[in-house]
Amino acid sequence: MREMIKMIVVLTVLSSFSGGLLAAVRNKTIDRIEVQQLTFVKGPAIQAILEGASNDPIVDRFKLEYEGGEASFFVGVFNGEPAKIAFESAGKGFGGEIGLMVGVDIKADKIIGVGVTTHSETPGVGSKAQTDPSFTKQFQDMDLMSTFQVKTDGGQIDIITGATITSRGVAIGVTQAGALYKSLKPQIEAKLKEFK
Amino acid sequence: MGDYILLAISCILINNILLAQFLGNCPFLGTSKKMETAVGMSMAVVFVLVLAGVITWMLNTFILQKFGLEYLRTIAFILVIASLVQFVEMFLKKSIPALYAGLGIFLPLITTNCAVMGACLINVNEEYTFMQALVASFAYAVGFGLALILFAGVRERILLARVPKPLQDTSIALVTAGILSLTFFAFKGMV
Amino acid sequence: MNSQKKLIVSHAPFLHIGSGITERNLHIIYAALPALLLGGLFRFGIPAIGVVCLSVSTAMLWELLMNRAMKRPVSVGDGNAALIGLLLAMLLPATAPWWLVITGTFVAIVIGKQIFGGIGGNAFNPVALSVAILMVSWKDYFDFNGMLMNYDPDFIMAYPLATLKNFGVSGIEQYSISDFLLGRQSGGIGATFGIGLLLGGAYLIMRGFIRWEISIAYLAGVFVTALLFNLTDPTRYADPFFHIFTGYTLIGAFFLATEDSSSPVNFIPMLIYGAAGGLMTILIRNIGAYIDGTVLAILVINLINPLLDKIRPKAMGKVV
Amino acid sequence: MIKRSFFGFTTPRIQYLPMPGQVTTPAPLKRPDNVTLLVPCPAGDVDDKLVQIGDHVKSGQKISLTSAPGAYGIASLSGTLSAIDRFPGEAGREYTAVTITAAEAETLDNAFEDRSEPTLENAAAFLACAPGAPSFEPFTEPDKPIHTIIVNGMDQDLLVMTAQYTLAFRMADIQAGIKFLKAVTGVENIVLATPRDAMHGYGEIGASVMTMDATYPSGLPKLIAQKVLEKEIPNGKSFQDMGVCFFTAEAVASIGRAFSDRQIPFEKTITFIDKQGNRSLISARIGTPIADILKEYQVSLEEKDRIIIGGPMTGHSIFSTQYPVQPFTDAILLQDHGDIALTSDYPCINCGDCVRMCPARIQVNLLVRFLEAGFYEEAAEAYDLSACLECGICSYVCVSKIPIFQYIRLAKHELGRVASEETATEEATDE
Amino acid sequence: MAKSIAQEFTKGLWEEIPPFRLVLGLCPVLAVTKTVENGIGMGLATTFVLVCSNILVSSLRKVIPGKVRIACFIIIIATFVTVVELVMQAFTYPLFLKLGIFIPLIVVNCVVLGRSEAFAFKNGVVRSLADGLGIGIGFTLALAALGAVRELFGNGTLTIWETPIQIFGPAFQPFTFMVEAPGAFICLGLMLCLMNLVSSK
Ligand SMILES: Cc1cc2nc3c(=O)[nH]c(=O)nc-3n(C[C@H](O)[C@H](O)[C@H](O)COP(=O)(O)O)c2cc1C
Ligand SMILES: Cc1cc2nc3c(=O)[nH]c(=O)nc-3n(C[C@H](O)[C@H](O)[C@H](O)COP(=O)(O)O)c2cc1C
Ligand SMILES: Cc1cc2nc3c(=O)[nH]c(=O)nc-3n(C[C@H](O)[C@H](O)[C@H](O)COP(=O)(O)O)c2cc1C
Ligand SMILES: Cc1cc2nc3c(=O)[nH]c(=O)nc-3n(C[C@H](O)[C@H](O)[C@H](O)CO)c2cc1C
Ligand code: SF4
Ligand code: SF4
Ligand code: SF4
Ligand code: SF4
Ligand code: FES
Repeated sequence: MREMIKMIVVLTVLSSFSGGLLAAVRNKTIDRIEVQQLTFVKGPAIQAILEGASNDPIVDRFKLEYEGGEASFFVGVFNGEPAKIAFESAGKGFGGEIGLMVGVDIKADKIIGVGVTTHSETPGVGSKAQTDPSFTKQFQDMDLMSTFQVKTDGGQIDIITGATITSRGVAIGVTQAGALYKSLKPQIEAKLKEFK
Repeated sequence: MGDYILLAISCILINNILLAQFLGNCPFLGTSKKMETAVGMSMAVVFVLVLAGVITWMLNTFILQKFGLEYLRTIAFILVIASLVQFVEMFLKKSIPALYAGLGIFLPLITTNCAVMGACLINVNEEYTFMQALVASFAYAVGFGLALILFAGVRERILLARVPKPLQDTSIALVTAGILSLTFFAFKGMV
Repeated sequence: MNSQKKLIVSHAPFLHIGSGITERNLHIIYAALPALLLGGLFRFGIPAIGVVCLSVSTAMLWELLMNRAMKRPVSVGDGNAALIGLLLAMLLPATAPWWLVITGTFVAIVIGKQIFGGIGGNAFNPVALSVAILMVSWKDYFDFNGMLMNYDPDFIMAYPLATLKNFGVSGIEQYSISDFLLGRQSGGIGATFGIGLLLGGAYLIMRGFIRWEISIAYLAGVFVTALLFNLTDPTRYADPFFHIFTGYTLIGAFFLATEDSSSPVNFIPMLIYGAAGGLMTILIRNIGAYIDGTVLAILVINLINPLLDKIRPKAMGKVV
Repeated sequence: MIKRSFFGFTTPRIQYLPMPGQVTTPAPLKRPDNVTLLVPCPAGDVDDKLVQIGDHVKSGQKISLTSAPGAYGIASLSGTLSAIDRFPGEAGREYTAVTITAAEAETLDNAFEDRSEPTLENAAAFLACAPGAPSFEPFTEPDKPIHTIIVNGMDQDLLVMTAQYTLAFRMADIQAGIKFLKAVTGVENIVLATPRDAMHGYGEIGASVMTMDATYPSGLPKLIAQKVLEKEIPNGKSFQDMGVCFFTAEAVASIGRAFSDRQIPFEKTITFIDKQGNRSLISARIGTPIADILKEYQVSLEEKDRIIIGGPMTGHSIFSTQYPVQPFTDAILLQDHGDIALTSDYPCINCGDCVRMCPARIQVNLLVRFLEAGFYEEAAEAYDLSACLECGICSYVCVSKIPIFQYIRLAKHELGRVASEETATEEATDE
Repeated sequence: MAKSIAQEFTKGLWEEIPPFRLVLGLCPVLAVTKTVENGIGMGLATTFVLVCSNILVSSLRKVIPGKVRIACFIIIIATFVTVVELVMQAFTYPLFLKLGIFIPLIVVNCVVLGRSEAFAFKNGVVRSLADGLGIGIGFTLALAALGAVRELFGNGTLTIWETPIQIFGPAFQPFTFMVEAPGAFICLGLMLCLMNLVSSK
């Protein structure tokens, strides 16, 4: 019996120590981890899209809630104006979800760039969506509010050879980004005003 | 249904847990000297991995994610797996002694086997649905068994070859495992 | 019980049929010559001769170095190293750079053969292993289209299997089987000349240096699998004859799959082994990632060989 | 001999060579100066009340070394016992070598005349050393009764023609032998195994005739027994367990001659094969040193030549020309040092030739790996070592020239030794 | 029996260097050694866990009941693994991404659990510290060496910290097999052979 109690006590104490330590470390690191994730996972795409911005878009970000979720918006300041933003979207690809970063010029509602952040497509086939810029370049300067479809489906986007599903996923993702943008535009503009 | 079959094939052959993901190598080298132990270990892994995959998936979805405790995933998973193995061991000993006699010595090895923990983590990282997690866990375990049994066959052969002294045993086994892994390249791109 | 003359005391039997390893290897080399000389060296010229010489000589050199390093009797003379070098060269493009050849023979002799204890110990075909490793590392040399720049022949020099992979069946209509048989195609130095390989294979089978069951089952496996694919969708999958006479199929059937140490010896296992090899070859070509699946398919069947060995006739008087 | 044919995809058939037409009677050897009888008992056990150096013996006289029933030899020469020595035989067996130096005159012993009733006791007590070495031991075990006697008219090995000669020219003796065998043993079912091409009318011989294929190794006892019994003999079972027992044709002829002439025969028919491969038949007294035969045939031995007792596939080579002719010495084969088949140190290359040829369907390619590594128990358990007929074909065809047959005999020998040691310790602990 | 503290430390560098001598903890060794940097990172992370858990286990060894010791070890190890996970995410995120699930898998690395069980539970704090540090650094060295060989031949570069250094010049076409999965096995096998050769001399 004594041994039993000792076992329980030791295990409890150890677990609380563990829980306490981890909670403490977690609290200390949580913000940094988020920044790091943004910098290294989404950072490259954001940097590419908002190239030439005078601020650090990863620092200057805000969140907006919408039905069923929350989205982060990264602000790019050009010529002193917070004129362009980048935000996330996703489409379903061949190997799973394709994370997208879509950049838009607020004034014209035109796409300034699309980048793939995360994916699990086949290397050398679907992965070209991320590595081969000529595919995502097609979206540039198009109206974000329009519907994007690959040519196989009767749309305007050329597919990546051998990766129709990936291409379709990206097109759908960008279309969804347009829908989100449309629904949140008022709030975005409000936030940007605050930003100034 | 077709999706699940593709997932299974991919987990067994293309993303083979041992040869492509590098998980579970210690038992791979440790239990492949004899065909008998290889078969025993394979069965034990199938048994535990499927259970562990399902339980950790539920733990992650219904508890950790719900309460924002994902950072405790590692500690939670290892405790679940360790207790699960204990439990399975006790259960088998009591109710299916014949199976226990076969699997018994392999069960404790599995607690500290990367394959089980790794497969559970992959299930969660890939954000699989419950069914996908179930299929993937089973397929990973089958892939583990397949590789282990094929490897044991080749190792039994090599045991009798005139392998130079410094290469004997683990060293030549690793080289062979490399060739085995190369062989699985044949299945690349098939799914 | 003393005797004036020293007699030899040894064990039965006191006769031997007269076969030998050196003889065996030499005959396999002879069998490879038609395809090599007429199909390879004649067509691809000086660079091909260079590759063959380098390959054979370095293979023998590695063998010698390993014999020395392992303090074993020198086994270069048995011809196996030369054979491995020759077969490797026959699979390489004529434009292979020198370092590719040397790396190839190193892998084949040292990793593939010697560290497993030399001849007879290897569980995998050393040549197939070596080519697979080279192919994984330097893919471009094995689509053979790199040779296009160096030659200006009167036939289509694009590698048929690469064309098939990239352009589908519509791309391969320009080729003809008779060209393949006459060696009028691109490919490994000794792998293009269909008639030569068939002759060599027939010689080996007739003389009993290879087990015919394996070669025939392999070719049958290729044929049937390719036919099934072809029947399901003739616009995507090429016909079986195309698959048999291009790429490494023939050299694989007669010279690679039949390697002694890594293949089974009983009848049913030989049939399964060969057929599985043919099946894998076509699977890789038609739905896999690689242009030619032969060498990887052979490694796959090498891998299942120990399990196939468990299928065997019941020994006389065995009590079960 | 049979070399690899040009066309290798069929398995080579190894044929027993028929006896050349001109051979009719074996050439008798001239009387030796001394003979050496090998008696199966350790030299230390010799009872000097029964036998001593200096004793005079007559030809055909029984020389008992101990009171045990089997420990005797039959003098094949009249003279004086000049030496009684230890003689280490094959496979660790112990013999005692009894040497008789010839006296001037040849006198015949007549002890057997009084005991020539065809009974089992008489046969066992006098005929065990007759040419062909008939063994009556199987009939002394009541719990394992013998129901079939097989008279083996097949030569055990290639080139040998002793049995062929006996069948062709001593049919009357065989016939008489069969009659006496029935009387001695009480077994009615007697089968004569003959080569296919020896199938000519024997008339009524008192035994059924079974013809065997003329392809090696069909003359090995196990294959004959299986054909007679029409089933495979399970591994680990002896002929005795299956109720069969073997006599060579010559042994049966000896029995026939002994009981009809009331005299124990001691002239052995031997196939003599010289270095050029010429085969002849000789008739020599049991115990004659091989050196005498070599001298008579004017054979000159070179350094590193080989003398083989038995045939080329299964015989034993010997180290001394003083080795005597024994009751079972069917053949003496000389081999020039130039023709000696070399063995090599190469590993098995898995060519499969041995597997295709093995009459016992053994996976020799796998078996040999275990034997080389010394894993005899695994070899026996998983790779059917015990099924081996000891025909030697696997070694004969092996591309790597591995001494497989030697490994097999060694492995069986070792396993037998271990097993007998185990039973010995078990018995010791039981007591 | 009685080894000095220094010996406890140095034994991990050669005599008992994992994974060569103790054939344990192979998975990270094979999986993350595509570059030197990955190898070192993985090694240091493991060392951290090894040292911390060794210290804690040895200081608590009188308190922990024998029956539940494995459970206690696992809790302790898992705690430190999680600390490393969080810290690496916060400070060396790219490295964390490359090492992937092998960081959380330190928890099942038998080298770590093995040292707790075989050494720390039976020895004092200072000895356990020396032992953990020695084994950890040995492990790091092994990973770095394997990483160096594979990266050099497989990519023609060496990466110590973030930027790869070209070694063979631009004309070099790398032997990519070496950075693929099979290359890892074969390379480790041959290094083990080399190691056996050296120590048999
Ligand atoms: C697990 C772990 C691994 C580390 N690996 C390395 C390394 O491989 N190379 C290195 O220079 N520093 C390494 N460090 C040291 C930290 O990265 C260093 O404190 C950090 O880089 C400093 O932060 P900063 O450069 O972001 O300002 C490692 C630290 C930890 C905890
Ligand atoms: C063991 C050894 C391996 C070598 N491996 C390579 C190699 O893989 N790649 C390479 O370019 N050079 C290798 N070299 C050769 C030298 O690095 C050579 O100076 C360098 O490659 C220059 O050759 P290049 O000018 O023809 O490129 C190796 C040298 C040795 C001794
Ligand atoms: C043993 C050895 C191995 C070599 N392996 C390679 C190699 O794998 N890849 C490579 O590009 N060069 C390799 N070389 C490099 C050559 O020395 C040289 O770099 C190459 O011929 C450059 O020629 P290229 O520019 O025509 O490719 C190797 C050299 C040696 C001595
Ligand atoms: C048709 C044939 C092909 C062979 N191919 C190979 C080969 O690819 N690699 C090899 O090491 N040996 C090869 N060998 C040699 C064989 O495995 C064995 O080592 C030799 O036959 C021994 O004399 C081949 C043998 C034959 C009969
Ligand atoms: S205990 Fe298990 S995980 Fe650890 S080394 Fe052994 S097999 Fe690998
Ligand atoms: S052949 Fe075998 S059984 Fe005969 S003596 Fe030699 S070792 Fe002994
Ligand atoms: S000696 Fe060889 S061939 Fe003859 S039965 Fe035995 S194993 Fe088979
Ligand atoms: S014949 Fe010799 S080399 Fe060929 S498989 Fe048999 S044992 Fe091996
Ligand atoms: S490290 Fe041991 S199984 Fe992965």
